[in-house]
Amino acid sequence: MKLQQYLGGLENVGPVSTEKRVFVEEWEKQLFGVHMCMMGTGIWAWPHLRVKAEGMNPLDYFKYRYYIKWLGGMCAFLIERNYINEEELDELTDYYLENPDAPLPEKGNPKVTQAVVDYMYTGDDPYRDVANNPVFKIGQRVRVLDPPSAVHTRLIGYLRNQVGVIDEVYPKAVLYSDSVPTDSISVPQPIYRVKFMTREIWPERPDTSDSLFSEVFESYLEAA
Amino acid sequence: MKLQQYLGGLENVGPVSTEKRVFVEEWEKQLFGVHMCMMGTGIWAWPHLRVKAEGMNPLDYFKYRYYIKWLGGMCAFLIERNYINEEELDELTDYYLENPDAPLPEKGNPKVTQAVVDYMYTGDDPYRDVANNPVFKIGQRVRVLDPPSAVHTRLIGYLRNQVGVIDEVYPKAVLYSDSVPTDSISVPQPIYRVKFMTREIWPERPDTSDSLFSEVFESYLEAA
Amino acid sequence: MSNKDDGHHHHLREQESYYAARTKALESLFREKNLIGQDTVDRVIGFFETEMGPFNGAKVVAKAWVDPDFKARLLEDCNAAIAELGIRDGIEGENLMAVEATKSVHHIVTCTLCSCWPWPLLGLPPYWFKDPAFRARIVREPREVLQEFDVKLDPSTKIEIWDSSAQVRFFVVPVRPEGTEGWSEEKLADLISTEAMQGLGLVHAN
Amino acid sequence: MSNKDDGHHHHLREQESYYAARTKALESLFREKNLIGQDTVDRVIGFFETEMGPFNGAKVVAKAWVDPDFKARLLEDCNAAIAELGIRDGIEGENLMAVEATKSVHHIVTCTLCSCWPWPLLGLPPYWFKDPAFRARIVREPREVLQEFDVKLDPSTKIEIWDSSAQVRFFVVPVRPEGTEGWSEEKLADLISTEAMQGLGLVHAN
Repeated sequence: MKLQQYLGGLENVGPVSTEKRVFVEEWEKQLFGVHMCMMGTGIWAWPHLRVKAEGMNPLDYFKYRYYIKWLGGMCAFLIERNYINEEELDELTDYYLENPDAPLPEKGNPKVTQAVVDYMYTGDDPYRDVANNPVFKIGQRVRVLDPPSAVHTRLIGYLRNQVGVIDEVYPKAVLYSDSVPTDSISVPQPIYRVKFMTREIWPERPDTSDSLFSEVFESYLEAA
Repeated sequence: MKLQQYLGGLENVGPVSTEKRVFVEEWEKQLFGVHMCMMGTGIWAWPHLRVKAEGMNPLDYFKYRYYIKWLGGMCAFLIERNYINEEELDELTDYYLENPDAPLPEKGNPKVTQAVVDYMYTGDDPYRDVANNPVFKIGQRVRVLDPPSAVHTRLIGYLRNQVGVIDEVYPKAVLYSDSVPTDSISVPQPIYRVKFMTREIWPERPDTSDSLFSEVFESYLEAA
Repeated sequence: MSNKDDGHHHHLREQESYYAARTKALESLFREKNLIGQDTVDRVIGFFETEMGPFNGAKVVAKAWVDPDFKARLLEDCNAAIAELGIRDGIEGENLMAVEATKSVHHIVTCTLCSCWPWPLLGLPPYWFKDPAFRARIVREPREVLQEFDVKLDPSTKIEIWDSSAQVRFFVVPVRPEGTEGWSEEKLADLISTEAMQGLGLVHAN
Repeated sequence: MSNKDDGHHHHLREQESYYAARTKALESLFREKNLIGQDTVDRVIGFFETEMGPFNGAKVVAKAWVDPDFKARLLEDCNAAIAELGIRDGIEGENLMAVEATKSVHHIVTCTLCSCWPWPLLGLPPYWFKDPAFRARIVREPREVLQEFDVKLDPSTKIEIWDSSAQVRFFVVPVRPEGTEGWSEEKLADLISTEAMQGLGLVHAN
């Protein structure tokens, strides 16, 4: 069990953060800018970052602030893929630690900025124009499967083995990503919005009529 | 989900400890002695300590050394049950912090020591002399149930929803404990040794013929 | 105790200097390798300050409050409706869906697997949304978490939670507060927080 | 960096002083309230140094190695067999069960829910047995964990894991090492570690 895949419903984790800022340190903005550049130029995509996050030590996952985890994940990815090498990164880090006001090199690719902005306005269309023959229909009861632990999943841990009702069948086939190892979603397939009653997921909680909606890939479902 | 009830199989937790000592600080021996005294005089029993451990913040559970957790659990229990009060404990703690060599009071109940030693040689017999009509028999396939989260359980998280084979039916009815809230084991019932194949529990792991045995209370099982 | 705390803060500051230097080293290498432009980082940050931010969501909500036909179109096809207001969608908003809170149903959005969030309408997610403790607790004990956000719901209000995991980014049209009859869309928009548009806040007339 | 480490160790030592003082305060209150005797703590610690300890388990294993009939009785009824050797059972050993390792089957004992351990035969559990990382990993990746304990198994050896959760406390009779033919029970017992009697070690003739 990878804890990050089972985060929802974990008990006794203490008070939540109510920090309303997006960035709490200046360097986080710069890091986010570099990340967005990587997204916009195709160096990586969300699934790569998620794989890194799910592969972390779960205690570190809780311990480190969001962008600190990003920094670790981005550097590890770039080193693995040989975009940069660790020695040059370490050396330059030491240099900027000792010379925090030293300027960045006045170099770079001026075409990247517009490409990144264009990308931000375009995004990624997950739909694939292939036959979509959904197995389930609105109103049908479905059970969420409990497949083996995978490097990366989009199956929410607390929904495993739960029964819900199809609330919506999305119109086109969706490809999650075929550039990372997943359990079963790296082929285009229908997705569904499924409605669950929270009292069925957590029967030990005070009884309510509260419900929970989530989109689920077809390969994670069976008829109930 | 209480993580401490799902510890087995948790991934990416880093290297294991290979510390072979029982106590790594002198105070741990003293604490253990007080704990044993509490056990031997009926102030508490294992289930009380386990309830405290399962109710901890899971990050603290990983963070703190074993006897540090015991210290917290023991003090909290004794304060809740009015054996001691927090103020006197805090005051005395400050006193011994400032006077680490100050002696303990030369008081106490001389009868306790022998009672504790007798208890250590007797232990607790979990068997109850009530009718034991086991539902399952050796060789039968059983599925482990997936009951709601409880304050305290003896159901191993990674065995939920798994199918195994009855390897042994224990001869007498067992009472776990009726002094703490559990899911379903606070009434005397049969227990079984169940054999599981680890490749079925963790199919993503390299295939082996390894197996895993565990004793399971009858109320956690159904026929498979 | 204060010594300990100072040591702790000193240690934290040291770590922050390290992260800052490492980030600077990273961008520096990107520049050396022609992987980034000199103005890319500034442009990205500026983009979320002026083009994609919670001001978009607030504008949409205010419009929905004053124009029932627009609200109907918004709930039917969120991407098309916001385009009417000149708001472009894009990354993390390719498939937006608006859900309307009422006095009897309160909507809460979360993403327990990562941090899916409707960027075109709300900009980048704040820290609370990404907090593991928030994500762990919000789906199981939403009322307790709402209290920590100082949100008081009537006990009879039903909660619907939207846990994003595939393609859709959810967005909440909160309940219009009483006492705002006849207000302009601009004045209404000023009342609306990011939190209210994900169900972790309510809107109050100041 | 060395400054940081010193600060860290200093902080740790401070915490240990606190724990020590609090423990002392606890026993002090117990004495004041007549809940404990003055010699209780010493007697308890002495008990696990002289009466219940791994020396018992080693004696049992050595006997089982040299006496096949005894071994058969041990595997059949552990509590009765150890009584033959004058070893008393008791707390955390009310229901002992011995399992025999062979060249083709290696046994490992764990307790993923807490730290169940056969006290009468092994005394108190060492830190590794109680480590959450050990308990998390041993059931799913036993071969990797064995490597961290420097235990090398033949890849064809089957592993059987015993995860205590109800009443029985498991105890492993490890494989007798080659080259010990004719050794006395005392000499054999000296070879046997606590770890070997729970499957996290093998026995080697020195």
